[in-house]
Amino acid sequence: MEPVVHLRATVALLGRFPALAGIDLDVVRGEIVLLRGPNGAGKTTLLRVLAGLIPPVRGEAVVLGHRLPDEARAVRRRVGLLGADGALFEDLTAADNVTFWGRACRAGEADITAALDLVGLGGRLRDIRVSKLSTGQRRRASLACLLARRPELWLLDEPHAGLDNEARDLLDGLLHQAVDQGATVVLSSHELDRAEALSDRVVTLVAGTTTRSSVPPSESEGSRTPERTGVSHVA
Amino acid sequence: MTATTQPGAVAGTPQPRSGDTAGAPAGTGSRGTRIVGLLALASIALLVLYGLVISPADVEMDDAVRLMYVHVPSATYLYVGCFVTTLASGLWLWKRTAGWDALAEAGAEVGLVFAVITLGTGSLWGRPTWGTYWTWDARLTSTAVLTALLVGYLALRRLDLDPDARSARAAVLGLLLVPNVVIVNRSVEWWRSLHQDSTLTRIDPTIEGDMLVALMVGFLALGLVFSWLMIHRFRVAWLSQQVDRIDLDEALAERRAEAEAEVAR
Amino acid sequence: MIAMTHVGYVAAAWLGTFGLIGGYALAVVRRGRKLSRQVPPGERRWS
Amino acid sequence: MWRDAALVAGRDLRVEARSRVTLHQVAPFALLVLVLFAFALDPARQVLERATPGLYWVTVLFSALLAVARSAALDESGGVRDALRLSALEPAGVFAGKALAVAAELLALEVLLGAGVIVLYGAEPAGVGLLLATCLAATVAVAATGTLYGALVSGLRVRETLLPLLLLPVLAPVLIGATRAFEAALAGVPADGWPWCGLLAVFAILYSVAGAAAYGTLLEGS
Repeated sequence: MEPVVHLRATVALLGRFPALAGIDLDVVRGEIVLLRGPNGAGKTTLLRVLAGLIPPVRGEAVVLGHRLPDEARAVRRRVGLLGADGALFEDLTAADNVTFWGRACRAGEADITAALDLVGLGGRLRDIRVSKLSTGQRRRASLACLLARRPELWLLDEPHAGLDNEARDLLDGLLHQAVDQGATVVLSSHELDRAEALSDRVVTLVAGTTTRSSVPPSESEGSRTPERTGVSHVA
Repeated sequence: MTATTQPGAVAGTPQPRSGDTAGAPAGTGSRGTRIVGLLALASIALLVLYGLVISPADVEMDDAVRLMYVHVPSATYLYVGCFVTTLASGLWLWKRTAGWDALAEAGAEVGLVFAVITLGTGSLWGRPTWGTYWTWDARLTSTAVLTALLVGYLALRRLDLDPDARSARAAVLGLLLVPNVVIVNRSVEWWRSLHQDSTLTRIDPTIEGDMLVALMVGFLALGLVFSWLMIHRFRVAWLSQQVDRIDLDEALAERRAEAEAEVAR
Repeated sequence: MIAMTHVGYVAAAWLGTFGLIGGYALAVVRRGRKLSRQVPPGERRWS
Repeated sequence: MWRDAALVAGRDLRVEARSRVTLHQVAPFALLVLVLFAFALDPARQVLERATPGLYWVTVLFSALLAVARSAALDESGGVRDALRLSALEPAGVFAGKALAVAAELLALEVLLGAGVIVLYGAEPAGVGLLLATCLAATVAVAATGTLYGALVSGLRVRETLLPLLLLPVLAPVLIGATRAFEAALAGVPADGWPWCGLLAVFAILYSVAGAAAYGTLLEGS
């Protein structure tokens, strides 16, 4: 099965700083991969490279069959990025925000209202200004913007941060639903226990490089059986 | 514009290829620049001779006319500098090769030097001739606005840290430089012609004989100086790009070493 | 030549002009030398 | 492209409607500047009257700086820039939308300032056709230039001071053209004013085209 993500010795810069100094990563369709590592290891940068927002300067990078950085525009159409700082406009209501970004991504009106309901913002929260929402509710709004896009590759940067338990279950449910519909997920998180329970595989990032770790890749490559705790590296 | 006898149109090729690249000497000098440098010095000497000694004083404004031999050529090379920057920015946007970005930076900075000279000599010329340092005449005013544009452009270049984002933004600003200059000149020219026609041209002495020769030498001398400065400034810009790239390799090696150390721990 | 009128302005303009050019040329060359020391000889010229 | 422009313009104007920054802050600022000019030039009638066009357009220019800075701040944050690049919006559409929103706000301001100048400086409007055409051309010119230069400085640390430094010299011809056109209109010889209006139109077209073309490149820069 042709991997959704195929990175070999990928290097990417943040300004002049080589945030990614050499990444090897393969992700297969339908997988949920967790990026683990200390702050500043380059998790956020890696997600933005996968989204086609940061051009890799060395090494190989192919996402959803598109070669980066040349076909970045094509990649951007098919991914959804939930960044640490959401793309929400404080003065507008949750509904305004999701509608704007939904239409900006050519989503249908039905998808937009469905997304709002799915994240629990359909009711009275719909018309409250984002500035008055809690962080948890804001992330739901950002999540709704992502849902409306129907992305094939979900890129989530610290999705669990600031969510109450109810919202976390909601997120996990949505992830599994998307994966069943053929989507693939790459997320970074600090809540390791919860995230690991959710993900099929964990890739550790240290100082911008993926580390060589114990579990042989072949075992996890083929079978789709989600391995709950195994820490493995993909060759 | 009088035909300048300046060697090698710098605008066309980013840099006259001179000397071998392997084992190039330290600094930005080379056989080519030494020749241009010597020619420049010789022509400056000739300019001093003609401008200050041989050419007669003007019937109307006496010796103040000698300022023109420096003021008019420097104004011309200011525009050449802006033209180089806009051309290089356009080519960078099209071809995205780093050489054009370096040339755009060189054009703007050398252009700014000539802008300051033009303003300085212009106002010094105004004082004896019309009694004030700053006559709102068309050429001087548009040079002042153009100087502000160049200062803004160079400020943008110095500020932005991320190399490729900086080149993209500087290229867009650089591309707009000449259109801005044309519009500013047109509007200022119109504006001033409402009140009195441009003071500079009206009393431009009908120059001929030694005066004309002095002006021509002025063009030659400042042309050589312009080319010399452009070549050196271009190489400095190129070197700073290389230094950035090398810093990147070192930072990359450090980053990997840091990773190894952490894994080993 | 000696009885030059406005000699103050002419001198100021010419000295100013070539002083500025000389100063700027020096700065460029010095910066060029400093930078080229950090670059291996092979890559010193545009190519 | 125009669909994207309408979407972005709608968003910008809705943000303005909700936050009312222009209404509650930029408009009073503009009127205040008019009053300050009156203090500075002591209301001896003929000084203010003669300088009315110049003072009017200088005030419009300063207010435009605030409106442009506000509009640029909307798309300033990393998250929004990423979302714009991930969306299917055409950069040219985003530029047109933002410029139209700024232009709308500026036109409203110009009407308000027009009233202000008539009341405070006792100017009698004449040659209204020329006045309106000049306002329109100058507003489009300022909005397009402002939106483009706003994108040029976005993400930089000192953008608040860099924007005026970059923008005001470029807008000098707009100030000259608009003021001369207004002078001709008020002096009852609109024929002299139309060439200046033409210059403003050329300026507006140049920067609208340049902005639409360059906005994508500027959005890409991280």
